[in-house]
Amino acid sequence: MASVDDAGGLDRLSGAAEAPGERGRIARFLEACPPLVLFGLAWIAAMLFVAVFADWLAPYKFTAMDLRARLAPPVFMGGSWDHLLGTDELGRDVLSRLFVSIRISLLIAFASTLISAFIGVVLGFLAAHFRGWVEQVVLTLIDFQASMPFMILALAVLAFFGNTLALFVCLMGFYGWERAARIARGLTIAANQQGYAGAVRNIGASPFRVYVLHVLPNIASTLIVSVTLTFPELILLESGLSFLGLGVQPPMTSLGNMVGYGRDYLQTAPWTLLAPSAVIVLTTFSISMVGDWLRDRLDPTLQ
Amino acid sequence: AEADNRPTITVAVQQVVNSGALTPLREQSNVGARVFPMIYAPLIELDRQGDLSPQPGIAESWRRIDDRTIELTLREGATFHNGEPVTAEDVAFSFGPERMFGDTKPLGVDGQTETITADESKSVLGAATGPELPPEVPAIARRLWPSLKEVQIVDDRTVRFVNAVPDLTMEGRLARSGSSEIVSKKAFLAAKDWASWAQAPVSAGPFKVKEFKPDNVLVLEAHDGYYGGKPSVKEVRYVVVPEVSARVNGLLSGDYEFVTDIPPDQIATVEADQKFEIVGGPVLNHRLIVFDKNHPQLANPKIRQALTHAIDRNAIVEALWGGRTSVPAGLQWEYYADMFVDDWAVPEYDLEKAKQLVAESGYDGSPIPFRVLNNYYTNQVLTSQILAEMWKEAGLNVDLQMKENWQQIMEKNGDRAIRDWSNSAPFSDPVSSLVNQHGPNGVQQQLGEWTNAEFNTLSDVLEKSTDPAERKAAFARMLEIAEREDPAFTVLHRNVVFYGKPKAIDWKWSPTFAMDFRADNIRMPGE
Amino acid sequence: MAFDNGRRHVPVLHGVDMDVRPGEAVGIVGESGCGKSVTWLAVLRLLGRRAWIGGEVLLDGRPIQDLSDKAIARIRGRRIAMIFQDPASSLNPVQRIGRQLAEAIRLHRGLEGASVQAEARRLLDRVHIPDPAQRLNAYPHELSGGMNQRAMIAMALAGAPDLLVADEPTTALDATIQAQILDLLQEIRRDSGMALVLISHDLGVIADLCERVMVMYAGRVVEAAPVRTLFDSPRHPYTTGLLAALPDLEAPRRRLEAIPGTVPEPGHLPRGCSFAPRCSLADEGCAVLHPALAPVAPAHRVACLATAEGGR
Amino acid sequence: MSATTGPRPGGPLLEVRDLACHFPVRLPGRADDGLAVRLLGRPGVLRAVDGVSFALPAGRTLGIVGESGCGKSTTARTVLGLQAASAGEVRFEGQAVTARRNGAWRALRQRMQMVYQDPLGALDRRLPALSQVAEPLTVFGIGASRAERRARAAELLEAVGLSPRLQGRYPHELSGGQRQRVVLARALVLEPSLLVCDEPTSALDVSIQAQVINLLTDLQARFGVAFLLISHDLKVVRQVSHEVAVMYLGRIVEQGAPDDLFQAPAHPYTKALVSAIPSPWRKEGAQRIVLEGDPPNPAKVPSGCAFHPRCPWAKPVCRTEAPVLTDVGGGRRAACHLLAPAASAAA
Amino acid sequence: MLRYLSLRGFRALVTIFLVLSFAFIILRLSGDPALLILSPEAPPQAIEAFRKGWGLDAPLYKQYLGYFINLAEGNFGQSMRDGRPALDLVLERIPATLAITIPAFLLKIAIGVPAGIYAALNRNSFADRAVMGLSVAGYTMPSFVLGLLLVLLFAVNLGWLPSGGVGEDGRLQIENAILPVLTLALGGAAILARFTRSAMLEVLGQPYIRTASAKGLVWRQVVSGHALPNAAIPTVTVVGFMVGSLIAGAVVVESVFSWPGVGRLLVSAVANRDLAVVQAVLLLVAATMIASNLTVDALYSWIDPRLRSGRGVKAGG
Ligand SMILES: Nc1ncnc2c1ncn2[C@@H]1O[C@H](COP(=O)(O)OP(=O)(O)OP(=O)(O)O)[C@@H](O)[C@H]1O
Ligand SMILES: Nc1ncnc2c1ncn2[C@@H]1O[C@H](COP(=O)(O)OP(=O)(O)OP(=O)(O)O)[C@@H](O)[C@H]1O
Ligand SMILES: [Mg+2]
Ligand SMILES: [Mg+2]
Repeated sequence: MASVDDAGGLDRLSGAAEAPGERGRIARFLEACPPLVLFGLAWIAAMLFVAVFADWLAPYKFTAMDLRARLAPPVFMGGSWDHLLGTDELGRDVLSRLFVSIRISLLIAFASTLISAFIGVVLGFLAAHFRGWVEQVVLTLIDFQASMPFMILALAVLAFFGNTLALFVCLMGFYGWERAARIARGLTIAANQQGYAGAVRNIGASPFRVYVLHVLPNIASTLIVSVTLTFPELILLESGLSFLGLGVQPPMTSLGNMVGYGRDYLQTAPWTLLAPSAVIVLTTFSISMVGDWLRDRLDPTLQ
Repeated sequence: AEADNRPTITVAVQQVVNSGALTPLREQSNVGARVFPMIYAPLIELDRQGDLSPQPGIAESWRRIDDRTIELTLREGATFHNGEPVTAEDVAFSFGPERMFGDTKPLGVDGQTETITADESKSVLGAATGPELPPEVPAIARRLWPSLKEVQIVDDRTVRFVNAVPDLTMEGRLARSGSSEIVSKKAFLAAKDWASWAQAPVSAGPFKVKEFKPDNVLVLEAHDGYYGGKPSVKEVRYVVVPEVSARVNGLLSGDYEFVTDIPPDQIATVEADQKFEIVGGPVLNHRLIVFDKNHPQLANPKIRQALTHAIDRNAIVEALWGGRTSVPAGLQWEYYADMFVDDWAVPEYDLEKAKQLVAESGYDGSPIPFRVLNNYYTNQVLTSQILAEMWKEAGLNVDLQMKENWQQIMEKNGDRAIRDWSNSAPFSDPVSSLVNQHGPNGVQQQLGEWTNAEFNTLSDVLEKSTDPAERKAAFARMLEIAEREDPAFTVLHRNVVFYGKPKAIDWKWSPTFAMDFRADNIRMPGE
Repeated sequence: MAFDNGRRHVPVLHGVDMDVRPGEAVGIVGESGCGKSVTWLAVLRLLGRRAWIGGEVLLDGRPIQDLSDKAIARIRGRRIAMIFQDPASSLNPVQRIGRQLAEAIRLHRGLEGASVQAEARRLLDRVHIPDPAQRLNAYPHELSGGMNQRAMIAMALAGAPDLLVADEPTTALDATIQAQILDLLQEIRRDSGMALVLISHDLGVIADLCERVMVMYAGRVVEAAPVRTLFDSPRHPYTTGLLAALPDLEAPRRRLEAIPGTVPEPGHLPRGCSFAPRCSLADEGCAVLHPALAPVAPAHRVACLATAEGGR
Repeated sequence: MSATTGPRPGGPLLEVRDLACHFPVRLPGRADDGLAVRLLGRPGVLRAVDGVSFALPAGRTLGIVGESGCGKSTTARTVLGLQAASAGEVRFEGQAVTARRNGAWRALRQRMQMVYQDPLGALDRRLPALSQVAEPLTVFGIGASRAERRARAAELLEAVGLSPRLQGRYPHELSGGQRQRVVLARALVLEPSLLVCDEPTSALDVSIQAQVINLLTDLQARFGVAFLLISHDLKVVRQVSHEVAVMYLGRIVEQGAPDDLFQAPAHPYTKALVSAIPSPWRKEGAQRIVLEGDPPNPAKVPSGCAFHPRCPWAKPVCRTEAPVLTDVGGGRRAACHLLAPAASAAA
Repeated sequence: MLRYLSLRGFRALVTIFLVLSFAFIILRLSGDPALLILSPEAPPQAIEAFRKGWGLDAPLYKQYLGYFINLAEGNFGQSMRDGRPALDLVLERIPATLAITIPAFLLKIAIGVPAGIYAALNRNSFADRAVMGLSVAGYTMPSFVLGLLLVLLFAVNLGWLPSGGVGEDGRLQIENAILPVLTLALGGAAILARFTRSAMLEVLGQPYIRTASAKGLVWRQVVSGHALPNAAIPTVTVVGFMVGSLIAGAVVVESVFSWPGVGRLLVSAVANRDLAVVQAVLLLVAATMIASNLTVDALYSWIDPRLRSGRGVKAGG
């Protein structure tokens, strides 16, 4: 998108052109990473940090409950410093739970997003490479996935294999693959028909080489955009599934889970809901910011 | 005709009926129990808002003929929703094979033990059609009336209930909600099929079904010919509002007159507005934790005892229920009256004792699964998390497992150890609860979770004996076995129902789950 | 008409001076990326809102660079029309040719109804599209490149402009089709007396059609002269280079002399003469001094320190 | 060029005989067709290449010129075995070339390579030049290590005139001529004996075009590669070719040495083509022959001589009879009724 | 064309068959409707009887064949909850669902497309950032939270609109539909705005836009006459996906607003393993999905004549 916009292109050039000296370096940096992207990167880094060190950062154990201090308000709403973000309906520290939730949700969302992109890309490549009936089968699978409510898929997996985190991640990996598959197929067919992919194949390169080393990096930018959409959808999907008894379940916690159980306390104790919601919104925002930016960065023609 | 300016009320419920049929013979649930008394007229009813004592219904009076027979005299002037009078023939029909028992035989006749014979001739997915009963109806009916042999018509206003075996609980069973409802024979036989009858049953209760859309809405219309007095509301609309917050918000914004199933944490939200209040309290239902003594970790009764002692029930009652309920004296209710065991209580909260029991048992710390449904019971998920923490305190490694449905909860796959349950006392005798649910034919034993030879012998005594003292002794001993010695379950607290309503509406709740909208129990503002 | 514009901000053009007289055919040549197109896009303010344009554009002696968007829109198409390089992508792919043509006709001729269609047909006929009535219903992708280019020309003619800027009208086309298009432009110019600016990097094309040529390099006009003068005695080393790089059909075969190096990127121009790094004649002076466009002969101006002096 | 894999002594490197390449297509149905035909279209055959024969000796250049759509690229693709031929045969170093993508096909890639019209499209935008050139070596497992392969690639890039400074750049950071050099280097790194160049300069502007043309000549001199050069720019073809074939609608209509052919074109189409080329040095009197109309649709080849609807000199026989490629003297061959011995005197 | 259509038709049938078979197997194997429909307190005999009555004790393959044989005869089976024909149950709910999903669908377009266009036309401006920021917030906000907030504001505090339900007498009423429609629309509009914006940016960079300006059209005419029709092509794809969720995609909103739609029916039917009902819903969902795919393709070629002649490859999702 950025590439086609004249004005944007001019802006970029101009920044570089009239940028001598120290100020220029800052300007150049800001121009390469606009503040919002910086924020996004920082936020994602913070989330990753929290995810990794959740146990160590959390002031309390996330299951530790204090039935006498239920629904205590956070500090900024007049609560005590004992519980920075207040407590939930069982008197558990919201901050500690938030940290653990971030870990779980990010794990699920990241891993599942990767799986879904992987499945989609592989199937998309297969369809584009073989065309013919293979393509028809993949297209049928895509239709199938699109018309099958995810709830039933979830039911299928969890009913037969039980509800473990690893399995749940795999299950969520089935979400949104059809979008990646469509994109991969379309772009790959185009690349095969004209351009670089055909050229590399005609050099005598194996299909694997063509797809993995050439086509994949080239369609990555479009895939990234799709991934930035899949990511928040996965977080929301997870919260939806926990309600059907299919998602992350207590005593474990996740962002979606916190939002879901917190919804009954919207009026009495909004912090139980707002803290995880804010994390979801900010993380998604950061991801789409960074995703768009990365897309432009990854494309050498746009720099 | 003269304009009917009686008010209409809207009740937001979590669900009208689970099964999609408006009949207790299919729907044995607490939600069903809320609406059925408004549709159906029973022979005997309870003083719902009072002391739960038996009161005349369609039956004006009744008397024992012998330990197997009761004779009831029917009230004069009771009419069905279609305007026709209630006759002895309708009563007999209501308890006859066409409506209740199908081709099942009463227990105790000719040594009959198996009451159900399945009909093999049905097509693969064929449903019951015509007036034919769905097969589960006779099964449920036999559960309610295991040994009822027949209902004899003595005269136009007199019927006799004849049991196959001696049974002291017949009056109780008659008064039980959901088991002595009278339906119109004519209307039943005229129905296209059972399913359509179950959508719009014709009985003689205060209201008649006007419209029913499962999972959506049930509209009841006043039955002006009701024998207990013309209802003061024209229509009751039960709308299904599954989300708690939606019910609360609907009440606050004036969309509903009543909302049900309000969790205690929402009380403050509702009562923050001066115009509204929450009413309600303990009902005839206890929340239990049920054990599977075949699970390797629970085989040792000491572990189960430790589990029962590690629970601080009062803390749960305080934290989750705002002190609006209490911990009962084990699996019994005060309205058992003479059968109530006074000096009984649930195992006391004693962490040290629990730890000691765990130590004595040689428990190796391996996980004990605890299967939980997602808030099937109010506060279920919260309670189970509290329990898990409390058990951890006592050194018991309880592993919370959220399940999607009851089947997964009940499934016997070696991994079943602890689960949630509740227990009702549909009539005022321990047979209705302890024997029915935990006795040899009760669900717990049928599922293979627990059994105890002495307990089972005593169950038989409780069911068959006609000597009150012997029965009471048996009951006390059974409680001791099932709650202390070889725990089958442990009682957590009384279950509670909370209704939200405007203060201006004068209405009394009932501990029976029923919502009573008859003229004498509701007064709208301005009346 | 006189133009004087320059674009800094993005240093793409560096003070381009050129003028086109009514009815005249001017060719603009130069390597790809030297700013041929941008110059004219800047004149018509088609570069997007945030392109910074400086300098002055005079149309009939009146400055038009500060006109409102509305006013400039009235100039576009009616006074100055422009046709673009790649006809297939410059036509709206989802509209029929007829509709795109009719839009221009309505806009500039104020015609309505059936007369629009008639006029559209006439214009297609004028650009020698066979079976014009039927082509009106075709979509751009259904037509060949040559036909699309003709449709573009027809569209430009709809406003009967005083000046037609043809931006590389034949680059994407075959030699035979190219010949047809060039013929067509010639014919139109003869018939209507409009001025023509032909942008190309192929000197052959320019030679065929134009009276005067301007050679651009890196955002500047480096040489301006009548066609024959330029080809017979080019003065700027860049022009010489361009001519030497052109293979010919008839002359004896010789090794082509490519200009070494590449066009400097805009924004990273060398100090002094931008062509200096690639120039065989360059000396130290060229590396620091900006040559200005100076007349070396009547109607022949060159911006080169080395040859301008040599010529004197 | 390694001696072991050189052409058979005596035989040409590449021999193409009666090559044809037809595509099944659906033509739009007409109003008088049935519904199914109108929906489905009429089945038709698109004769992209229709009986082309030529031979190319090692180390020489054959230029193929012709309008867009006349089948130049299809010929090239079929020659390389990227496209199955409908008829005829292609022999490369005496071996038949097929389009079956097996080991032999892949091995053949080492010996014959292709260069495309659009260098930017043929390069992976995300790899720097050097990596792209080293890639064929990796594919064929040539060279012991990555470093060695890169060294060879760098060497070749240097040979095509791309300085080390530019070798690490991405395609979009290179000029058109530089890109085309990268593509050439990628094709040459395997030391093929045949290089098919499909319009290698049409996307470039004049001065860069000159660079590439010079490069091609230099490369041929240095490596002895044979070129099959496809273009519709006669000036370019003349500059590099040893022999030229003019194609029209899937057939060769004239063939001969470039200088003669362009000095005195025999076939009317060649005449028109030659006259249409703009040149600053055109003699004043030279009249341009402007052909009317567009190139015809290869799916609807006119009867007789395919060129007759556009030919200013068409005779009745042209309408009915397809001329064959015959020797018209001076080492030139042409397919035209007007050049039949009787008429040739006039020309 | 015919070949293409028949291929599409065949694929549609295969898809529906796969969906139904998959759901059949999953539902049958993952739970016993008898236990779920009759309450857990129901006596084992009743459960046994129920299973026999519904043929649930037959081998799975027999049930499976039976289902498809019935289906072939046009019999969708009956709900095990109340014995009513499954198709009736579903069709009865369709109007309510469509009553919110269709207006929401239109609203999504009405909000999302102009917002996206506006953002694209004012790229990098404050308005653009605001629209895109809101868009992220819009599609990351769980719809139950959004719904709740709307209810708190418009029903509880302001008292302008009802908090849920379909309205008196069970007839659909406009004021009851407003909040659910809004809730559904805002999230979708956010996504649509994002897609429209990028499609629009893509188009604005195309040469024909410049041509249109050069013709003398003012910017407004260029945008409406040339940019929009071209930007519609990628936008239609996204809109097409949204059509697929018209039938059963409003589950959450339906429960937040106690709206008796198909989504809730599906959830409860799945929870009860009420196969016939689930299948009837799935059939409709799959059919809508397929129909929307076909429509999207038809729209493509309507909007973009380039796709009419050949079978062009559309890239992207
Ligand atoms: N919108 C823009 N943003 C940034 N740079 C631009 C823009 N448009 C053009 N340029 C730059 O301006 C320079 C001149 O471009 P212009 O299109 O005028 O070249 P040209 O002489 O027409 O070349 P060609 O023969 O390839 O058409 C080029 O370096 C180009 O990269
Ligand atoms: N795979 C194919 N299927 C159908 N038609 C094809 C196919 N490939 C080429 N054609 C057709 O064959 C004809 C010759 O195409 P080809 O690409 O060989 O022409 P060309 O001479 O290389 O033209 P250009 O100069 O434009 O590259 C064209 O009409 C083209 O549309
Ligand atoms: Mg240009
Ligand atoms: Mg070609």
